[in-house]
Amino acid sequence: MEYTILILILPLLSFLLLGLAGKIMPHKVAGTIGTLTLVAVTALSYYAAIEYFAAGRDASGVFAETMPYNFHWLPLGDTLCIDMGILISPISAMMLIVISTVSLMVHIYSLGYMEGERGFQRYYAFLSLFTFSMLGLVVATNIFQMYVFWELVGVSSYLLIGFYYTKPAAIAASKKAFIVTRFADLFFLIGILIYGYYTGTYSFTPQTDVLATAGAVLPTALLLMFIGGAGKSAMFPLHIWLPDAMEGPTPVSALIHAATMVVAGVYLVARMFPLFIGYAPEVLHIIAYVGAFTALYAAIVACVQTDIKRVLAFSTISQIAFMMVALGVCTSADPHEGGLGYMASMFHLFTHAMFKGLLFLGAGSIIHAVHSNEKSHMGGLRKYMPVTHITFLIACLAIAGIPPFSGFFSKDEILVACYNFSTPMGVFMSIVAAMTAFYMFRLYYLIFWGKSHYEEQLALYERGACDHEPHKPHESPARMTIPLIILAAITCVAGFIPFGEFISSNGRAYTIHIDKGVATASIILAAAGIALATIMYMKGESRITAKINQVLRTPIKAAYHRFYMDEVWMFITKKIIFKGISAPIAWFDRHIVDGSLDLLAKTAQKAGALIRPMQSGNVQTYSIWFLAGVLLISAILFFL
Amino acid sequence: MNIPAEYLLILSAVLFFIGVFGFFTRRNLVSLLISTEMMLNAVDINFAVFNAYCHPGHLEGYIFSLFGIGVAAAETAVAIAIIINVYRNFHSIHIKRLKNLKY
Amino acid sequence: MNYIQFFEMRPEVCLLGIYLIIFMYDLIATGSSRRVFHPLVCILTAALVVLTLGDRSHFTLFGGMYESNAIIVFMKSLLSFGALLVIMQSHKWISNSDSYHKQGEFYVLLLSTLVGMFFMISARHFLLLFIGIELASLPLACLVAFDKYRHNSAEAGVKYILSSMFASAIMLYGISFLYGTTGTLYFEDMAARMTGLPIQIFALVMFFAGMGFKISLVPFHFWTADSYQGAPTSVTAYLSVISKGAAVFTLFTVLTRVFAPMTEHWNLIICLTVVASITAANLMAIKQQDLKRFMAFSSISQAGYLMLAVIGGKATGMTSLVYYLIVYMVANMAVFAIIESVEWQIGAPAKRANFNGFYKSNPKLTFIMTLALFSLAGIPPFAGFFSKFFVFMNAFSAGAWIVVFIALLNTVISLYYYLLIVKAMYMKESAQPLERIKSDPYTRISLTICTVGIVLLGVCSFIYSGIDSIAFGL
Amino acid sequence: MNILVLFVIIPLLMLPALWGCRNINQTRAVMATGSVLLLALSVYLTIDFIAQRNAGETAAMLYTASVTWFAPLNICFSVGVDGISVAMLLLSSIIVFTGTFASWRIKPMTKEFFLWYTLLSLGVYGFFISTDLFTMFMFYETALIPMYLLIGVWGSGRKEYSAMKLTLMLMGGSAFLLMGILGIYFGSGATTMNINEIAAMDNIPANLQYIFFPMTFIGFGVLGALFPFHTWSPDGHACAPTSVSMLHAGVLMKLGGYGCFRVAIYLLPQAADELSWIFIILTTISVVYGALSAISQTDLKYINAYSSVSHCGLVLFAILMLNKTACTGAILQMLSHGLMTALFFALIGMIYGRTHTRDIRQLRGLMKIMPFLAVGYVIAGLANLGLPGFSGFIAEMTVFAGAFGIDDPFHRTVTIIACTSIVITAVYILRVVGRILYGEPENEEHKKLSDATWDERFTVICLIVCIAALGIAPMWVSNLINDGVGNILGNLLASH
Amino acid sequence: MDINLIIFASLAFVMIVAALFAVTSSRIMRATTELLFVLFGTAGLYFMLHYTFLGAAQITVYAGGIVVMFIFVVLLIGKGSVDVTQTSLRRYLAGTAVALTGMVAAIYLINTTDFQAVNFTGDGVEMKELGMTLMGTGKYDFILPFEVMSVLLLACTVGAIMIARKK
Repeated sequence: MEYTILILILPLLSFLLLGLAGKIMPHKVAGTIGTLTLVAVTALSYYAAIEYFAAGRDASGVFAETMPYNFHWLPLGDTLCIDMGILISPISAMMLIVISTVSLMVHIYSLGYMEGERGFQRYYAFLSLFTFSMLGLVVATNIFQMYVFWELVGVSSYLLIGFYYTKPAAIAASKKAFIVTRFADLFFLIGILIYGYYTGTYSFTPQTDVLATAGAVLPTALLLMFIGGAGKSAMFPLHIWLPDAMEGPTPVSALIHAATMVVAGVYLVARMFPLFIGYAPEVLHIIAYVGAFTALYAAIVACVQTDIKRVLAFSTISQIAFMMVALGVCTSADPHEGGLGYMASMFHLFTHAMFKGLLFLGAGSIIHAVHSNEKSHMGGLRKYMPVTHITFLIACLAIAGIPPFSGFFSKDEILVACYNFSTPMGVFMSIVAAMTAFYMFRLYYLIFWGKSHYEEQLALYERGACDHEPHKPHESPARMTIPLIILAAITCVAGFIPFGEFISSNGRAYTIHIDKGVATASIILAAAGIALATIMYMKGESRITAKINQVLRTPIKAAYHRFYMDEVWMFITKKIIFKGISAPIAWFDRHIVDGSLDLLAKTAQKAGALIRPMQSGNVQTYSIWFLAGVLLISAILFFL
Repeated sequence: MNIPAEYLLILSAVLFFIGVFGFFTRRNLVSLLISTEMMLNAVDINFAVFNAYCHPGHLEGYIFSLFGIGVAAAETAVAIAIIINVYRNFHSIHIKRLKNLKY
Repeated sequence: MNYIQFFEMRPEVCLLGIYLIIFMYDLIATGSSRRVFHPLVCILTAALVVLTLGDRSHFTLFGGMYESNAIIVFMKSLLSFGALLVIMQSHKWISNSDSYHKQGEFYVLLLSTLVGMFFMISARHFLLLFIGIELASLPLACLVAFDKYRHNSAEAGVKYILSSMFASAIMLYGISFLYGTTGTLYFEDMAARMTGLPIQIFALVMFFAGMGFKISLVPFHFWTADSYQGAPTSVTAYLSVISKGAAVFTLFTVLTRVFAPMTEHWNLIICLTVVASITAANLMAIKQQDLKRFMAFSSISQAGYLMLAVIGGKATGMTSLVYYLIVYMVANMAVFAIIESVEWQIGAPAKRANFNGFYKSNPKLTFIMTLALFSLAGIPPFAGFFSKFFVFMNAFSAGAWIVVFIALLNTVISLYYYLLIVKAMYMKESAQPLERIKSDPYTRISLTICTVGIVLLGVCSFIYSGIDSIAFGL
Repeated sequence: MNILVLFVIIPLLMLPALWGCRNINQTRAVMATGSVLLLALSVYLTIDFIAQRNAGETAAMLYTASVTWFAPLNICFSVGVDGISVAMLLLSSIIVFTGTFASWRIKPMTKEFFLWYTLLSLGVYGFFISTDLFTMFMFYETALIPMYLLIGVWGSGRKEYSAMKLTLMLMGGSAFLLMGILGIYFGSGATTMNINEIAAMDNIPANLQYIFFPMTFIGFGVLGALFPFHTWSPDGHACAPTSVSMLHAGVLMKLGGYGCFRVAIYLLPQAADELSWIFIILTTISVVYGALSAISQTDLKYINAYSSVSHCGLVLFAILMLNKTACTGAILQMLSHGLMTALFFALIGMIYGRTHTRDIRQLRGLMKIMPFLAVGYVIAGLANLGLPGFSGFIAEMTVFAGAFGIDDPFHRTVTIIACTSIVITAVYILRVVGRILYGEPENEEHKKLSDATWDERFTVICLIVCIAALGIAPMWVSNLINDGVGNILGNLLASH
Repeated sequence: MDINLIIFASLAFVMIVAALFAVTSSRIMRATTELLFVLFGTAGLYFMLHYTFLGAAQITVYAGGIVVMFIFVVLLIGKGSVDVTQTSLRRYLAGTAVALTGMVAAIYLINTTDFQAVNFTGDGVEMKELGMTLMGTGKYDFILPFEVMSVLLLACTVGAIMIARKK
């Protein structure tokens, strides 16, 4: 499978080409280059995945990992070495498909969405860079390669979030995203260092005997790595960057902050799953609890946000938390014995990538139409944007877990895994799932139903109360709707993929079967959520809604402000780090460290001034000193 | 002669340091010069005494004294010339006046 | 009565011959023939440098009172060379109307001191040494007071002569005790009878003080600043380099020849005075505005570094001492030549502020000045670096670690004040910048020699090796 | 003729050539020729060195030659290189080369500028090729002093104060250093000042090592911006002209690290082993403290200077870990920091040359005004914060991996503390990037400014290419320096 | 009681008293005269040591030459020759202290040192011996210092004249 190298090289070349020569290219050419590259990458990815899975299982009944490339990149001492290479395994093949698909959709979509934007070529260059990095991450042959691409992903995300570099919010958001994830990466790095030191390798599959001796520190290492993953995957409290990251162009949000980069953390845990399950099951449970809390937190916050992309962002956090929970609740490597969560998580990752990508692209389409992110500028759009409306609805149904859409299947597996772990966990996650349905449909209604903001404005304009004619929402061009339709189609059918056949915790085939009880319960809960949303938001904001808002004023306000996590972040950065640590250190440096040197210089000057009077100009004084010197030296010689 | 050598040496030491004292405390350049002469004179006594009492075999101390007198004369001549020059410039040979150069 | 011995003292005889020629010429020559006086003196002195260098054999004369060997001969040649530089640089000053009629005296006095120094460093008997020292310092007093109608010169002269007499008296007093306890004034005999009595130690200190006065070591240095500042610039240059160099060399000889049994004691004295000299002089130098006064303090601190070479009294020390002297000579002479040029330009003592913006008008002089100052500060690749390094090596090998360390820290301060001048020349702006200085050919030649020396002395190691091959130690 | 000597001879010939130049074009021609020659020479040296190594040459130093200089004092002019010096020579030539172009339009007194600049580079080259303590020290000081004039005359801001401070502090450091060198020479009782021979004897008594190791280390450490002797660096860098900042931060500060490694660690292994903890604490402070200070600076050069403190602290930190990986990392970090910081200073200089301010509060939206420089700045920033693909990453990773290879709580703790610097670095880099490059230009004056000229573009591109080359293909450099590191740590590791 | 001792004691007394007057008298002329007493006293000591030539030289050179020069300069300068104002008290005290310390140290050292004085023979020095010593070239002969001395005197003469003469 040597051709897989092209999967990495093509986007890189595209990035270099667009990055270096982009300035002199017309927009169309740049867009075409980027998109065509992605088409090729996608084709190669699919081909690789198909070839890989078609090759069948080996004697032990698993899909053998293959490593078409692996070379020493940087030696770290005599034994350790950072390798670079390509590793094809079931999950990486799956990720190749996810990434290339969503990325291709985003590339196509952006042709329309970003049309005429300043820096169009740069945009495509960054997209290529991101795709390269993300693909490199998933095919990493070892943890350090993963870290290398992990960082690259972080940077490309930074560049893309800050794409509108003249917008202060975008600048702040990009900075925040980078720094928060970087902070998490620090732990990742330390984890890697511990891991590398004790296992003597950075490979994912160290020697068993080494592992036995390193066993004691492995949980620490893995926990630290998880913190790194939590940063990228926006687990509480490191999630704060993700909502802000919506300042980037919407297709970027779709690609990075919904489908691919944010699941890197999940992928990391999945990658290291054999080690987690074998040596650090307790860390997995920590992951589960963190995930569960994050899921709930994000769901609550999502219920009250007004910016549609923010809602989607929190929903993403919540859904990724689902995946984390699914991984965390695993208690063994056997899918039949408590290892179901692994498969469920990967499955959800797959389906979520599709429908969340769809949701973001849909949202992009809407924003493209109304030029605003705020729900107050929307409402009643279903008439104007039918394709967007339908595809958005499909995605909402999928995320809410309504069969036969893909989300139902994957979420169901997660819930089953949770119930297998413990009933409270199952119940808890079911409730979160219901909330998912609620806030997604709240969003849906607010956008597509209710009073049309455009019509209100038009009325105002006709009455002369408003001096410019409002912009009429319109359906997006085909370049944007076609990706929507494709993703919607995938969303519809993806649930029926026999996912367990390809991916499972121990690599052996696992047949998905739906737990009737859990499925029923979850459907009922989802329906209840949808119903509540329908009541509250279908016809604009009803009285009940107002009442509820009135009663729950304080919690809603808190939730709207995301429980003041950002204020805490600001406090930590601005007040503690900046004012509390950095500024005093800078002062200390200038005034104490440097000051003491200046003091030294001053002392010399002072001492000079002090001995100056000795040179009084009087010969007699000189002679007194002369003789005194003689006597003093003699005294020293005698008495020493 | 049975005067112990130490007596002579102490006498010369006293003279020497009286000269030193004068050099330290006088205010007039000529007085300073006088004090120096006294010091040099004391040194000459030392040489002569050492030669006579301790090492009479050769005339080293003796000759040293002799040359010491000559050198003192030469020094005095130069010093007096310079003092005269100072007087021409400053119209005083008071040491207090010589304070242009200091610190 | 072997009077033929006189003619074996070739350097002295040549010098005295030249001395007489000049003396006679001064008496005879009148009118236009006086105009060639200066070149004549220059040529004669240059000839002296060469003639002196000839005889390198080791011999003693007059019953061991006079000694000559290769390093002594070299040293004499070096001193003559320094005198040559001084004479060349003095051209402008000595041919101006105030001093023109005293030209002959200047040369005679200068050469007299040179005679004194020759005997100083060749002396192996305290009487000869003493007369040499006096001969080296009394005419110098006249030279310091040479500008008779300048207050400062007169004041400097009187301070110098009085201090000098006081110091001589103290030194003589010390010598008298040495004589008293050993019964001889010959170096070798005295060393053999040296027993380390307390009074001998006292005498050692007194003798050291007397020499320390000439070298201007703290606390025997106080006359230095005043005399340097007041003296005519050429004389200051002479005082700071040649007179000092001869004195250090003599001190080295006496300490190693006579006081060898008391090495520990004089090592300690040197350590104390070196630390005091370098530190005090550096601290004082920081605030100086008048360049000559500033150079006085600089020379005190340089004397401290010079004395580092004496510590231990080893042959390497002797080598590094002589080497240091050469290097110090060229650098210091360059600085003084430039100071003198500036003084002539402004007609007043040169202050540091006069050098503001010097680079703009006189790039070449600035460049030479920079090199010279860097060399003084011990910055590579200029010669001063090498000489400093070698004296440090010597002192370190003698175990004086702390002294070396203090001296090293002091190089920072010294660098600071040398850089102050560099800063003035390159970075400061001046309201009335100096005009372009047109140097006379003598100064130019001497500056060229100095510059070549500054650049090449360090790099050309054969000089050091050559000195080393003839150096002697304890 | 030994090829290494050319590194000294070429600048030496350039000096009189520059002195004789009559106009700016001649000066430029001399500089361009000289720096290209040096660059070519170092590239050739690198290739040839690698070829020789591949051919199985195992001697610790290659191209060795020795000419007795001061025979009575056992001082020789000995040259020789191992992989580390080859790498440093290459770095120096690159920086000198790019620095030449960065100061292509320097005014006034172009000739004099380049004269001192060449003297400075002479010192640097000489230092790296020397294997004799004396010549090493000589070149070390030769490299220091031209800084005074270069900053004082052609600098900006409080240039005189800064130049003086820098010079005096570095000279103070070299006072310690000289003590150390003398201590090594006399302590070993050697009849040579050749580093390799002294190391081979390895007989400096322990009690002397305890005295002279700190001296030597501090001596070099001052130049390596060791806390608390680093304060010359912010002021000095801030006031220096562009190419001088480049050369200083890029190469001169490396003299410190290189010297610590080549002299202090190599020759005084026992004390290095025993006393390293003191300096590890200091360097750890340097690393974090420098980065934290950088956060609240408002002057671009100060930010970068503090960043240099942090990065150079990491170099010393890594050296003190005394294991092969970390020390390899230290060398990589030197190379990497040299290139990155040179790039940074070049860019800052170019920006300053246009806007006449380096205050980040007054700069805004440069991405729109001067996209080339801004993009260069972003790349430099990303390289600085350790983005994979650029040199910073591999260096830092090697350092951390090496430092982590020592299994005791103290080393672990300091390593983790030092690791945090990568986050802090991100903070100050992004703060600046966000502040000055992004956003809408506010100052009307700035809107009229032009983007980079050809010589500036050339400088920036050269450096970026080097940084990326090192970052993408670290293997060859790592192999290049590996043998040298192993050799230097040989005495130390043997004693364990 | 030896007659010599009495002579010595009286000489010493005169010398010390004269010396003290010489360094304290406020009139220079008087001080010069007191110096003359000291110098004569010294000559007397030399005579006691049977160093007659030395004593003669002392009288002629010192008393006859130097003191005359002093008197000359004092007369030349005239009213400036009065040493009235005392030095500052601090310097006075410091000077006294240092001089006293020095004296005490010197006397103590002289007293504690055994100079191995052989018996004083009182032979005196014959003029011929002196002449041979001054003119001889061997060890313990002093022709060389003698010749150098001549250069010194010449140089000092030249210098002194140069300084002292008017234009």
